[in-house]
Amino acid sequence: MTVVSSAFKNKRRLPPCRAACPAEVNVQGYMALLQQGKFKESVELIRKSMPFPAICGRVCFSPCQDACSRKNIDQPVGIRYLKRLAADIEREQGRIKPDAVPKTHNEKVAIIGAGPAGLSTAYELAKLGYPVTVFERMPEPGGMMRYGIPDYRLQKYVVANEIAYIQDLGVEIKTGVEFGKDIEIDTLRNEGYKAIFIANGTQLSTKLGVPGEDLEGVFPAVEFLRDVSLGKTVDVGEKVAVIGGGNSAIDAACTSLRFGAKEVTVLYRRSRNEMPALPHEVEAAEKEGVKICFLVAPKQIIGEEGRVKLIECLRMKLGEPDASGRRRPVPIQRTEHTYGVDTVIPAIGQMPETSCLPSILLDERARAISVDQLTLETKIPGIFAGGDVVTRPASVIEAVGAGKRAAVSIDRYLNGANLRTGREEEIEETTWVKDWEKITRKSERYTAPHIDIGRQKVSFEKADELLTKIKAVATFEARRCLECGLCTECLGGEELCEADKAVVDETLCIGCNVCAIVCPFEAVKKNETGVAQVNEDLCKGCGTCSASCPERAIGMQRFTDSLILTNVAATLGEPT
Amino acid sequence: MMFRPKIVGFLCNWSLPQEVNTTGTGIIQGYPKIRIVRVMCIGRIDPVIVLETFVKGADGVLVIGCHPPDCHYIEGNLQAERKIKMLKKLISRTGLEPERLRLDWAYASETELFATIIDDFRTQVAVLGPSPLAGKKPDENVLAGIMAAKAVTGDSRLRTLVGREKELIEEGNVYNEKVEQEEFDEVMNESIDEEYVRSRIRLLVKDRPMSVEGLARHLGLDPKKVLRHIVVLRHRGLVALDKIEREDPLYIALEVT
Amino acid sequence: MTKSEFEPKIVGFLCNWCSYAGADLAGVSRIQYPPTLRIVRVMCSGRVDPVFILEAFRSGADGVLVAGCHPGDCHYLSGNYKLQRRVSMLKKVLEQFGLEPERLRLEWVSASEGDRFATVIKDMTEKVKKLGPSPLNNGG
Amino acid sequence: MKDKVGAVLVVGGGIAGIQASLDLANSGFRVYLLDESPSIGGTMTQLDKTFPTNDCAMCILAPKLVMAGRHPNIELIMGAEIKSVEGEEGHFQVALVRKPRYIDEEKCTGCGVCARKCPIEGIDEFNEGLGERTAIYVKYPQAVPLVYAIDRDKCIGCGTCQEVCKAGAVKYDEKEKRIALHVGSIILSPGFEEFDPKLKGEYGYGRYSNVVSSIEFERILSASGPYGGIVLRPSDGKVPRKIAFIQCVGSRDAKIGNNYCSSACCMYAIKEAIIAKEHNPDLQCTIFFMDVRAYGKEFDAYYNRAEEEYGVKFVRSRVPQIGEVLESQNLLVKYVEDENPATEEFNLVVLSVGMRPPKHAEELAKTLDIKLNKYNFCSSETFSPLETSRPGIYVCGAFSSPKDIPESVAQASGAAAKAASSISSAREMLTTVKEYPPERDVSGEEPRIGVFVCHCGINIGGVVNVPEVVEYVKTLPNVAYAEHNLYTCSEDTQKRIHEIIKEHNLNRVVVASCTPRTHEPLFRETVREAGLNIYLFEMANIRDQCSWVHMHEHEEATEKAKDLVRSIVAKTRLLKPLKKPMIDVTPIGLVIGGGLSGMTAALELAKQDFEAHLVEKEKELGGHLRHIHYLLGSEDPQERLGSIIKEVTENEKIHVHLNSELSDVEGYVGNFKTTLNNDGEKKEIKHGVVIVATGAMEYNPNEYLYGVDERVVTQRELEERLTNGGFNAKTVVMIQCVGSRNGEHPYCSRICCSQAVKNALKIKELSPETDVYVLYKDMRTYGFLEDYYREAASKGVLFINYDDENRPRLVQENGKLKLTVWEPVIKTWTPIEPDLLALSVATLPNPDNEHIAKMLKVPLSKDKFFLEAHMKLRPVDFATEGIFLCGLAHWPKSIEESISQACAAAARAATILSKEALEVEGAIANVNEDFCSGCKICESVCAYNAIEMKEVDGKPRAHVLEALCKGCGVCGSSCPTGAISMLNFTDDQILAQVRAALKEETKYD
Repeated sequence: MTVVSSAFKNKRRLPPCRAACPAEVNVQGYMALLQQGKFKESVELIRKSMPFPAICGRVCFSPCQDACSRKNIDQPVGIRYLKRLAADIEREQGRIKPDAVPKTHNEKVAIIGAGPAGLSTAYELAKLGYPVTVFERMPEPGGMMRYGIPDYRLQKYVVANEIAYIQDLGVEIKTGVEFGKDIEIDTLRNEGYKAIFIANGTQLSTKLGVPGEDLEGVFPAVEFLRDVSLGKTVDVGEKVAVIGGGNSAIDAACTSLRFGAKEVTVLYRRSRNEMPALPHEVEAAEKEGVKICFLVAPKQIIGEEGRVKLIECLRMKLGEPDASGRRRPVPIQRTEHTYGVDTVIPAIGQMPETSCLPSILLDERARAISVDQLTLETKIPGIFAGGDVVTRPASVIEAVGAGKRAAVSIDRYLNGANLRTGREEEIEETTWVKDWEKITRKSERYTAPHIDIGRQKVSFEKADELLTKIKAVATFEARRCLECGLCTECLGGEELCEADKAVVDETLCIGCNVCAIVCPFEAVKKNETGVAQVNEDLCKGCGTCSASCPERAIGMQRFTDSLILTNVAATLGEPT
Repeated sequence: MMFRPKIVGFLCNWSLPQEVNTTGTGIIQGYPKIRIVRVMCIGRIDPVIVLETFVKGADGVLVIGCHPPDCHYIEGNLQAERKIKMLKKLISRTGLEPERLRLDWAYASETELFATIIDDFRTQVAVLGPSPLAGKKPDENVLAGIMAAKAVTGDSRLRTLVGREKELIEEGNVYNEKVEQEEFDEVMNESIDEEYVRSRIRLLVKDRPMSVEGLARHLGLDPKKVLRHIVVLRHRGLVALDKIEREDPLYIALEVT
Repeated sequence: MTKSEFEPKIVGFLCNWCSYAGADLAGVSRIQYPPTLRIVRVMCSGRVDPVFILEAFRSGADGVLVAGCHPGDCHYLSGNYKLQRRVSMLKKVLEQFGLEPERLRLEWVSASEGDRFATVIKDMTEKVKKLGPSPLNNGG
Repeated sequence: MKDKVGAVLVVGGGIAGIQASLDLANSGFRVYLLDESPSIGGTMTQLDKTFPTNDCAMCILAPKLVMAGRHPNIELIMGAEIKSVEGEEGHFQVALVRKPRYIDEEKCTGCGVCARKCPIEGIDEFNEGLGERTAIYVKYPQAVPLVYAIDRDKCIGCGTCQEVCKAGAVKYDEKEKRIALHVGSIILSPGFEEFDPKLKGEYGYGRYSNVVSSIEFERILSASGPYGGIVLRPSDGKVPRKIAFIQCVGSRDAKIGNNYCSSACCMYAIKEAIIAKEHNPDLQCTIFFMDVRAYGKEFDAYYNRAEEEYGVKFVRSRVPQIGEVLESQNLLVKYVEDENPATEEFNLVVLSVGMRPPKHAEELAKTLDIKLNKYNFCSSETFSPLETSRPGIYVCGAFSSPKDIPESVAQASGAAAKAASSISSAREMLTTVKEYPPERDVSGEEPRIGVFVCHCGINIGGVVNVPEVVEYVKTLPNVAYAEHNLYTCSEDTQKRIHEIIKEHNLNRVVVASCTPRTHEPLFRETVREAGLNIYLFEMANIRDQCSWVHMHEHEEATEKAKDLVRSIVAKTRLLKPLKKPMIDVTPIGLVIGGGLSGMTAALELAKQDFEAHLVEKEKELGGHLRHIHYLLGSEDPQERLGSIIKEVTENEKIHVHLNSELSDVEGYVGNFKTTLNNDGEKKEIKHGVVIVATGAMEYNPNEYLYGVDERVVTQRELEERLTNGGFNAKTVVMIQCVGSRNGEHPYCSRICCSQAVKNALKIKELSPETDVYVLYKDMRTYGFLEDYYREAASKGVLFINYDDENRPRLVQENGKLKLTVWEPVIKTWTPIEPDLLALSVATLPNPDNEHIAKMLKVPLSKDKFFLEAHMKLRPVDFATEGIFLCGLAHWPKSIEESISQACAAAARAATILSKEALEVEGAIANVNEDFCSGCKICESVCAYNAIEMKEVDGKPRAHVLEALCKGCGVCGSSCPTGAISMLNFTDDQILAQVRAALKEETKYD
């Protein structure tokens, strides 16, 4: 497969969306494929960057969308939605079954924890031909993806399907094996594992630290969601109070509703815009009936016969920003008030279970594994760590990103190469419009056309027609991508690639500068000798300059005048 | 048999509905009534190409671009709009009905709108009947008119004006004054008139030398005006005196090296 | 006069101040005369060395005209008298060579005698045409 | 008081302004030449040909334009107007405002790309609206300065020109610029404004397409005009068969307040008719006139040739009205012939429009605080024609009174003299000497010749196939470069030649175009500026001596052109660089003739601090002025004569030599030695220049019983009687053109008409009841004299027209004079019995002219007046350097014209006297001492004693006195041993030229 544009080579100049994604997913690439309705190929392209298109399509906080430069015109491209749609279509129409990657290396690698970080490292190393074994404590692989996120947000079959893809590549997953109990670092070394990657995530909930915390009915969020995902039925009673503002708090609240709770209240000590949870998830929860009280923090939990009855809280006001940059809540005296509750679910954070880890790996306050930020190598050579166990609770995509970086380090470690060289350059964002004020903004907000598919049964043809309509909307949305990157690297190959560049015939150009006037991308300008010159990095290939040049001195590499005229002749069936 | 107009649709890639077959001959199942020629942006369409399409026998040319301000290349569609406005004025002088050329806006996602535009244009062209240029023996006069128009759109004068129009009107000229649209149109119309007649004259005297009176009779113009055009053409080195017959100087076109 | 008829070639030595100016005046007044004359400008007719005249004949001239200012008009006072003596001597020499003396002609033409200059050329062309091509001239 | 400023402001860059500027700049003054339009040249640039020589206007004007454009002491200020003038003679403070032209004059090369790409078109005023030009334009291709300008009303500001301009010369933000100048004197030469024929509605100008103005017709005739020199009708581009010229449109027309005559229209109408017929011989031209006023030098000869040789019809009738035939757009001209009305159909009508004062004459007069006359022209006195009402401000050209080009050029030099004399002490104060690049040493280099073949519009290109000649020239050995140009002498081509010499490393240049006599200095200047010695240049004359004289034999003319160019190239191959020796100048002038002209010239030289010797044959000064007692107008001639004589005699710089005659003149410019014969006593004078002002003589009639009957007198005798009271006649008859315009003197004596009107008015003043008849062929009271003609007619003077067939007959019958006159209106011979018959006798050349001409070795014209170097280019110079001419010796003329010409002669003389040393001809004799046998033949034949024997190690050898040798070459061709070679005309150069003229080069035998 060859790629046309010369831009591909300088990798470090990335479009804003790709630069914002921790896993550097080639958004522009799969957008280009979607534009041409190539759904299958676009999923394949995503998989080149990371293994969980469907999962991220559902739960990712999508930093790429916030960075999308289309926001300067109307609103960003719906990247996350399109990724999910592509992955779902591919899954429903029969996922591509990759054949196992031949083992070209013999150094065995052990990965602790089958969460997003672990699986991502396994995925990358498997692709490189390493024999990888993943040890997972829980009965099923997936970590937080399976046990941390409720089903309504992330269906289990989706997680299973994506993990199966990794297994198809040849990754061996051993479940029910607990690190620190069944296996330890030394046992692994003895079994011949040359490198170990610890990614067992955060198992413990953070304590509220208020009296009455250990009353019955106080059900930490992590365990609550894990039990639910394990299929246990949990009785939460009528009134539930959830403490905390993160995703797990919202998940716990919504799950409580689904378990019959009538009144679910989320108590959060800061205000709305400090909530770490995804805004659209918070809105969905409120719509489902969850009440959220801001600037409230529990003072104590009052129980009756060992069972929680009331929870007394204090009003807060926001003071100076704390280490995380968020403003520290300060209690206001004498504002105690109580809520009647049957269950209290604290969701104020999670902590890794560090007791099973050698102390040398831990940071000074022994609350997470300390690693070299760039190489993810721990104090012990050959042992790496990543994901929530290092960064404490973070998003799936950040874990995947960490996994990718760890895989690179492990690969270099096993080949004895220096871990750091060439990895420090920072990324330079490319965008082709220099000043956005000049661009006419669209007056009304763009709203995607709503397709009501409802739940009713549909015949097979209707479904197919419905799917075509969905695909049409998807392609239109994909077409809104402004292609900020130099080359879409869509790996679509020569015949697919439509990248076109203007070319100036210097003998004809008299330097009248009309081309520079009509080109909004400032891609063609007069050079010092007074002749028009095309900057191939910026030229989008629209061809306006070619049609406007008074001396007809500018042609296009691909869409030449003669090509267009031959197309015209062809369509007309050249008149005799 | 019922007249089925041959219509060529120049469609911008970004406003082309998904189901339209983008490669191959452009005649697609859903729309047998129109022949699609896909371009990355309708800004790419050179006025000369539109006129060449009519010469090749199209009954109608439909240009569909992204609805402003929605253009993948920001203002390609706006530049095309001004080019087509100029083209229509030029075509109306050739004897070909300007209604055979139409510019319209559409969204890729709104396939129905796309379909209605095509149908509406199809009926409009059907009413006009086959193009005088189509078929075995195209109308001599209109063909000469279109060929002259083609030469004019290839020449730098009109292309400079239409290329600079948007900037002159929206951002202002070199004296930091905004040019009024009416004032610009006046200059444009005058330039179109002059250059078109000059181009007709030059083509007429290409094959055989003609006198001012002969040219005036052929073009139905006042001999005084024709003489003024001959003066300009001579000054530009495009036409020269061939010989004088009795009291009529005959002029012949010069090949411009 | 058909093309094939003999077109004599005449070399004219004209002095800058009078006869050359006379030739210019014939031009300014658009007085037409046959295109047989090839003019060589000298500052004064006195400058014309007999060698020049002989070389002209040797190089194929059918006739040679030497024209200066009217006696007394000469810008350099007496150059034209010197010429007069040389030409009369030369005519005798030409005769011995077998060249008709009429092929060499001396004329006085002033700056204001445009028409006279033209008549001299017309007349000389006729005479030389009658004499036919110069015997020295191998019909070149 | 403050010392004077050595600079002059010349307002108006027409031919007059340019001539004045050149004369001043060449005599040590800085000149600011100001013009409203973007380039200089004025109306003359629009003319096709000029009368009476039919020279192409551009060919005359281009050398002057180029010299003015390049002159280090002339600064062109284009597109400017005067805002205020303070101060007085010697130091004026002038405030100017220069309108923005939006192009940087330094950077613009005049390449024309901007105009080719400008999308905006407008009416081309230069071609009088017959064509189009773009918003960014240059008036005409040979404009000086060759800089484009933007027409701000037309331009929409699209920016194309700035982008495509490679020289980066376009500046849209240029603002109006205020300029302050300090000058010593000011010359006004703003020219005239063409009368707008729309004001004469009856002629249908502007309504009928085929009625054009004379200036439009000039453009139609011009090769560089809109129709490429083919005479066409604007309505349908057809070639007209019959053209009518209507004279006096907007002149001699009291109804619209323009009673004066515009002087030049008769002549330019005749010229336009002649040139039109030259374009196509079977064209028929008819001129409708009241009087044909061909009063200038050789004008009548031109008028007669038009009638006899070219068959131009002249109809003496006013044209009341012109109608149009609707269908053919032909024109119906109504006129009167032999008293009965007639109409004739023409394809084209040319209105000979008169001259109005320049557009904002009143404004100019207010700003400069000068008086205008009743027609808004600049008012001046008879005896001070060049001065305005404000001292230090002078006037010349059409702004003083309507006049033609020769008069304007003469007046311009005169104004230059006046302007110079008032600030003479500040000469050389502000001037810079022209710097030339170092001369390239080409010795030892293979000859690399560049040949430039000229089209000269259609003058050459119309006959000779110029491109074919160029292709042929490229095949000649040693020709490194060859090309053809529309006008080789134009400013833009000079720049091209300069660059091509550098680019192709040429070391010799040949220009094949017109005569070296007028254009050699111009091209030598360009070659010198490109670093080559001026003698490495030659010209082939393929116009005057080829295309113009073989107009109907195109192939032969082309072959001849090839031969002429090949011949000159052969000589050029052998050219060597030469140095030009310098000769010193005695700053003293010799003026021959003590009449009004002589005295004025001497006074002007003295005012410019040059010594002058004034030689007068008679025993007292004054010449003809002594017999003039009253003038038209208020001045008293005798009083003015007295004051001039007093001024001359008291001026210690002027040495008056009465009853002295020239006996011998030796030497050359800057070093003349003249011996005077004062009643036998010889006196020798050394001087640098000669001004001939020998005046003229009145014709002594032998017809009409003059000398037989004492009642027949000349106008001068009549004037005597009218002054000393000896007049009491009841009926006086005057007969015009006695001795003029006849076989013997086929020219008009110019001043007799105004003299007759003067005496007629005097008679009516002294005895109103006397009947006065004036029998005339043409009343030639040109310019403002027309007013007096009208006044005489209104006072009852009867003007009766006669022509040569039926001249008035006079007999003496019983003691009475009986005159029978052919009465054209009633067509009978009517008798008149005059008590007194006054004959307006001709003015004849001074019989001494022959003798003086011989001594000074200057030519006489056909009519025995002195022949000037060039009627238009150098009207007061002789061909021989250092000798000048003015007054009646040149041609009969009025007092103002004599004074103007006298000042002009002084100004021209000053260009030489103001220099310490003159560069002299470099092409002189050179002795090779080895060959010289010392036979002394060269010494004997040299007329200038410029060669003498010198002892060289014991043996006599010839030695050339470089300063004296004039390069005639007599010694060169007399030397038996060939020891003497004439530089630039060596034997082998001439032999090569002869051989190449006859045949193709073969390897030399």
